[in-house]
Amino acid sequence: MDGPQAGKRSIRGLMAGGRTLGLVIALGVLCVVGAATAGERFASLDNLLTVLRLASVIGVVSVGMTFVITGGGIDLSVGAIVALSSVWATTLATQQMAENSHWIVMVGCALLVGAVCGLINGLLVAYGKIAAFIVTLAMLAGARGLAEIIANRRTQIVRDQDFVEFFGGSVLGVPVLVLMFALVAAGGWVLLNRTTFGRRTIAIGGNAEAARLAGIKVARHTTLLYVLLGLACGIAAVMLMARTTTGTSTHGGLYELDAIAAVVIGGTLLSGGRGTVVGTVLGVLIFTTLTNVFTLNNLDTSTQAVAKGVIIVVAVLLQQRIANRPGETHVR
Amino acid sequence: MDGPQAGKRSIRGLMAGGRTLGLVIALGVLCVVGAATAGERFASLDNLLTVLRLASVIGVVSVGMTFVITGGGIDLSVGAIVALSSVWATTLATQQMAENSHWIVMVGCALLVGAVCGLINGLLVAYGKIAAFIVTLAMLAGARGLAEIIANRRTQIVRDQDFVEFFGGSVLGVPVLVLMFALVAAGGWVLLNRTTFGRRTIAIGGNAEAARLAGIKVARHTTLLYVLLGLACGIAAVMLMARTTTGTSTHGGLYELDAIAAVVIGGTLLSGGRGTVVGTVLGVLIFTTLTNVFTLNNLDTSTQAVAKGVIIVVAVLLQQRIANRPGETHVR
Amino acid sequence: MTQEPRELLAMRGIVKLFPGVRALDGVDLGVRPGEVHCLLGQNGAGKSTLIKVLGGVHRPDAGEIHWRGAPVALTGPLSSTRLGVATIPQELDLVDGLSVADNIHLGHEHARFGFTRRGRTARSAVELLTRLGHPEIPPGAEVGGLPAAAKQIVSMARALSRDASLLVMDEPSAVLDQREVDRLFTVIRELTAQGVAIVYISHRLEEIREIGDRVTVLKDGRTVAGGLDVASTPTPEMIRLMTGRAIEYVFPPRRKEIADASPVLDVRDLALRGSFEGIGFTVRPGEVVGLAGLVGSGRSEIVETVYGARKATSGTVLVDGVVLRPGSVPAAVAAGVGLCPEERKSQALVLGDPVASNITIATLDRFARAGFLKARAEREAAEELSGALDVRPSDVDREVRTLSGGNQQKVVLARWLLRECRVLLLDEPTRGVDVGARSEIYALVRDLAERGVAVVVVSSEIEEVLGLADRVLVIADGHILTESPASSLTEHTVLDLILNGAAA
Amino acid sequence: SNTPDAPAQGTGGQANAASPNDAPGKKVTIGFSGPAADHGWLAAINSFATAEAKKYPDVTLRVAEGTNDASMQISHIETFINDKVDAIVMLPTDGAALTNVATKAMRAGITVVNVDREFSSPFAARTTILGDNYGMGVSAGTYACQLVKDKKLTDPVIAEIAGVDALPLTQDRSRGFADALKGCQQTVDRRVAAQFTVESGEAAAANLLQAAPKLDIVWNHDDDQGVGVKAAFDAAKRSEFSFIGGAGSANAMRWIKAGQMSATVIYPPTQAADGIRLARLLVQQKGLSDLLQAEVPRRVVLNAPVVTSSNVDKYLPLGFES
Ligand SMILES: Nc1ncnc2c1ncn2[C@@H]1O[C@H](COP(=O)(O)OP(=O)(O)OP(=O)(O)O)[C@@H](O)[C@H]1O
Ligand SMILES: Nc1ncnc2c1ncn2[C@@H]1O[C@H](COP(=O)(O)OP(=O)(O)OP(=O)(O)O)[C@@H](O)[C@H]1O
Ligand SMILES: [Mg+2]
Ligand SMILES: [Mg+2]
Repeated sequence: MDGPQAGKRSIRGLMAGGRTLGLVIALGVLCVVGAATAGERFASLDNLLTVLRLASVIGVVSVGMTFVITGGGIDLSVGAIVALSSVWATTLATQQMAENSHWIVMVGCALLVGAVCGLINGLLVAYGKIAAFIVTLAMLAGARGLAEIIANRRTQIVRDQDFVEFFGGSVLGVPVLVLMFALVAAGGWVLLNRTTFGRRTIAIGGNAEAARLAGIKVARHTTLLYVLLGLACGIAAVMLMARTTTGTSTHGGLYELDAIAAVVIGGTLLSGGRGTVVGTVLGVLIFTTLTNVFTLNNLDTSTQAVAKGVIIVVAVLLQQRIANRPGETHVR
Repeated sequence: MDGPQAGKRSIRGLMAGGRTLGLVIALGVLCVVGAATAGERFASLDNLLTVLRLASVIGVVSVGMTFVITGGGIDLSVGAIVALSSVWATTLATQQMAENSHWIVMVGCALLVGAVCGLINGLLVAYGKIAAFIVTLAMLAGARGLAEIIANRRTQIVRDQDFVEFFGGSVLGVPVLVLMFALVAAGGWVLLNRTTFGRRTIAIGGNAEAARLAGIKVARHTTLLYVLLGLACGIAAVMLMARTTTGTSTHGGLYELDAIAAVVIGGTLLSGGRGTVVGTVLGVLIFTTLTNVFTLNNLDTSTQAVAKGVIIVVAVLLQQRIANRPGETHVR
Repeated sequence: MTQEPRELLAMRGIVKLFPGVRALDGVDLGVRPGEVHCLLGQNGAGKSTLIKVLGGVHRPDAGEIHWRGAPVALTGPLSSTRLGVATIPQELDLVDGLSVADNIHLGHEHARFGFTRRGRTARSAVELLTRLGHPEIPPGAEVGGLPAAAKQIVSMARALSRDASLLVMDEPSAVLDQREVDRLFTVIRELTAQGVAIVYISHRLEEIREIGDRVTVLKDGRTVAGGLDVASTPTPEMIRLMTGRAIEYVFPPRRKEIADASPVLDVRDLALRGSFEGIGFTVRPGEVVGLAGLVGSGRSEIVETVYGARKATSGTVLVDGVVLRPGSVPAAVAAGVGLCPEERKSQALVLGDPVASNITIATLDRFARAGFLKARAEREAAEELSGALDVRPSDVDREVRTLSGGNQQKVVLARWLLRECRVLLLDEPTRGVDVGARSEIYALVRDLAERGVAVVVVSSEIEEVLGLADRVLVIADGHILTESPASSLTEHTVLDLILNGAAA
Repeated sequence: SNTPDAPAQGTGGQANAASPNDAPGKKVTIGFSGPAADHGWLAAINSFATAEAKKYPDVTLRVAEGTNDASMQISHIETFINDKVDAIVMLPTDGAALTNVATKAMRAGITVVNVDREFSSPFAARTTILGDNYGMGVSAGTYACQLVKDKKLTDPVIAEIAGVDALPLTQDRSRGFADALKGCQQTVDRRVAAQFTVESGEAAAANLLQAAPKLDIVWNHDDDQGVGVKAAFDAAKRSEFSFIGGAGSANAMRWIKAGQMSATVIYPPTQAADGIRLARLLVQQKGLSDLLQAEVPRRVVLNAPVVTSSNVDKYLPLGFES
């Protein structure tokens, strides 16, 4: 029995990797195209870091989104939460407090605001039993509106240079932002694949009723997922504040779409029950690299949009042929 | 056995209506608030028609969206399709052709473009087996990009006055746009509730495998759903062209969110298998009336956004209390 | 019988491969018009797969199918329906959001120009339901709100509505009680009298004895015996063909004496509005209490409420003398209560997850340190249990979705065996489980009881309740009719009690 | 385009007399980055800029994908820095948010020309070309005051249809408008906001018309959305008020000529084109030939003139097709 089974497992391994493999190939092709068309300008360390820095902010949000989607939810309010966190953390009051103590106060504020927004989302979804789509749509409107009111629609400038320098700096040549993204991604991977929390997330997303009857505290866990994503938004807000030296209600525009797109392209099931952090990271990198290659090649925006649409579809189609699991594709 | 079961049935009947009832109450409350705060200005026929006219365009799209969502899909590209249809129907070439024959050419062009976009979406989802989210996200990018290229980012003005007058006019005091919305909604209701097509849509959304076993051509039907929505987008484009006397690539901005929100608030399950056209229409009316009441009360946009968020959540919570179906709410 | 009657259906050498599994490996099946042809085989033998090939759901990798003597190619569900084959699948194929009538006619609606004819649809639905003995099921009700048994009836009505010449029933009796099975058999006899052929799958051998004309036995994807005459084949022979060994199809001996300890589970005056009331019983350690009753009598609701999955309107549940928080599953689980729910697919299994994590889902904390999983320990535990219960295939990385129905049920059982509960609530624990595994499960339950676990068993098979339980509660219409030691009851008296209500 | 007699694209620069500065010089690579061109005025900004660059054989223009996300724009600028372009012309999504990266570019020896939205640090750009949003509001307000006086309106109803409300530039415009109205003891009675799109303009205006049964003066921030605003006015057959526009599209100018609009306040879409010219001069170390000054000034604030029927002919060629 060992023979066929071992064979089976390795085939399975390959197939499970198939999706990821497809993404790696897509990214590889993209890099080859980039290097071929833009040469040195693409294949330089500087350019690599530029791509990675850009990927970091949306990447952190996407990793958080992976959890919510894997757990069977959705969050449309991430961009708004990023905006609100950034605004709250850069108000005069917060900045003054930070001045009197340490910029960590600003960071704490952003994380707290993010987490509280996530908590509200989570409570309303898990205990209020309102569809996640509606709850987070309301949060999207509410948080952005509140951000505008707080900021009085002005851009608030971060005055603490230490803050900007710390997060804008590098450690051993790696930008702090990229490091943060790497940490969040690694932490996310461990959390999803190596902990009871991750296992329960997958179970809840796969069959919430079965999870409930197996004794999992589904409502509490679901709430936690949204808090986690809220925290990720808070982190993203800090990163954005460092990157742009500002807090404004326009930060995080359309992050919801970008993050969900990265997660879904990465291979996480939109209906929940299956998630991959590695896929999400690859998804984010693909989108970011695509933009970079386009820019290096001087494509105009409209053509970029059309090309992007076509590339997404072709990439996913190819990927499916590579990772073809018969009988597993659903008409959805 | 008859006693408890009959009781159960009547309760169920009430509950099924409960959702719609909740919406009607919400709309009623909104109207009372409107009349109380803005008096005559709200409660006039003119204002009513204004609200209805505003609701018409997004309403038509939302009715179409009800079908796709009920059938277990999703479409993020509706706004982009509206834009592309409006642009294509107002190009110099199309307008010239229309001038030489009749403005019906423009209408036909818009409908055709919409239907073809829907067809592409449908084929990729149903036969290409790519997640609807990804397909229509790609279409969103692609169609808007193409619209920009075609229009060269200009606003194209409709020169045919007959066209503007026809669709801008009224029949027996009812604006043509409102009439079109009413027709689409009525047609949608009949199609969903009184035809085999509608039954099969629900079946596919509720249990695609069961539908397949029942001999339903799931892929073909799914494709048709997207074509239908594409057609609705084409109609919406015609309405927008009449309303704004223009075709531009910025038309239909964020329609995807608005339409999905109206559908979901209306009571259609985002996961498919249960849909209500009446609910969708009520959802659209609630959103439109909300904006109208806000404007009449001179609220600034940020406050509007916050209020909107809070109202959505409170309304849905209340509605759930009214239509409380124990054990049927899912943590999603 | 001088001349072999012409076969309606002949399947020869059917092979079906799934990644890593030969589900069918050369199966032959011949069905004659007007006969009840039984399919027998252990869990995972390939019965459902064969049926799905016949239904056009799966394309076979090899083999040929003849229909009324002519070769046919089944390219999809539609082509099989057109031949005149209708199926009641093992896993229900209903649409929750549609009404009973619409479900019955899905795919072949009464319509004119695409518009449904609602009156006719409802009338013909009522007709079919009446024929199945269930005129009370409202044709307009949404299927999602019906109990499992009613759904099964609807599924049957749907198959009947096709006016098929071959009707395939994949374990139709799994969710039915005695009375319902009898009604089903009446319908089957009516149909066969009209010349309709039936392919009947069941793990209950006595049913096959009762209704079957001929039997085909599958083992590991192969036909080991084709078209045996049921009447002339003794039951032990069938079991031997199926399993390759002789299994004594009996219940393990009961323990003589149950320690006079204080009860582990104490249910007091429990009520759930609209379902049941005044339910009170105790279970001592080592005791097995059975709940007998008809489908719809509220037994599932009772155990689910005890478990906290439903919130009781009144009454209390005590475990080891401590009151459980009502409506809280985690509280019950923490107190050592486990539930094998009735509907494995929707209530118990995370279908897309591997077997291993489905087994360990309720015990995760045991395999974790500070929240981090010890993957090896988890895997070993899962493998051990799946081995002990003989889950096939034995690969615990396989998605539960791809397991046969009976094997899925074993996975659910394994979950709670792993947890080492103080109280185990089993709702239809042997639904869809084959003879061999069934006796293993009985032995397991006994074994658990020996070790001091308090067990509650709900089963629609009265024989099973009587054979397994020490004490039996007979439930009807949400009330306890009687409570007596199993030894003082017979199948007949229980059935009598249930049907004639207050006979006690 | 919808009018055969519309002026050709990119007339912005050609209007000026040829200057010795136009003579080809050192090769210059200019990176240009602006917000998403999902709007007529922004599209005009883009097309004027690219057209301007094409006129100079010594200029290579790199255009980054338009975006409304500050983070994304930062990465575009970083790409330009990696690319070692000679100059960057930037219309920031948000001046403050792009200041840091602009400063980085300046430090890397790249000439940065800011267009329209000022940085928060003077070291972030060599030259700033400002369209003066506040000034635009003031111009509109001043004109409105003029109307009040001329028409002898007592207690006039003044409405404002703003653009995207979350943008600081919208706030600046509104502030300017309100400040100017104070000069004649007037206030904004009704204010709605649209999204710079035709459709949102139509919806906002339709609601506004219901909110105010009688209007005297309406200022619409943006002629792009103005097409929709006008459609709503026409559909409701309301014309009792003076309609003032903003930005100065060709459509608006034609309406002024036809008497369907009172005025519009110009907000030049040629800023980026000017930026390209200046960037080229800066890299080639030339001055502005019309100034005695040997160097390009640090700050150019464009005027926000009011176009009315009396001067529309002069401005019509500058009107952009939106
Ligand atoms: N979709 C699938 N993918 C992979 N393997 C499958 C799939 N469906 C069935 N199998 C495998 O095929 C074999 C036969 O399964 P089948 O469901 O036909 O058994 P069965 O005889 O109906 O058993 P039971 O009595 O438990 O219902 C099993 O080993 C099962 O794991
Ligand atoms: N065939 C039916 N038609 C309509 N209602 C039914 C039917 N069967 C059951 N019910 C209702 O469902 C409720 C409980 O059903 P349920 O199936 O949970 O009971 P049960 O005793 O657990 O049966 P099972 O044998 O399936 O475990 C009862 O109140 C009954 O009124
Ligand atoms: Mg089976
Ligand atoms: Mg039950």
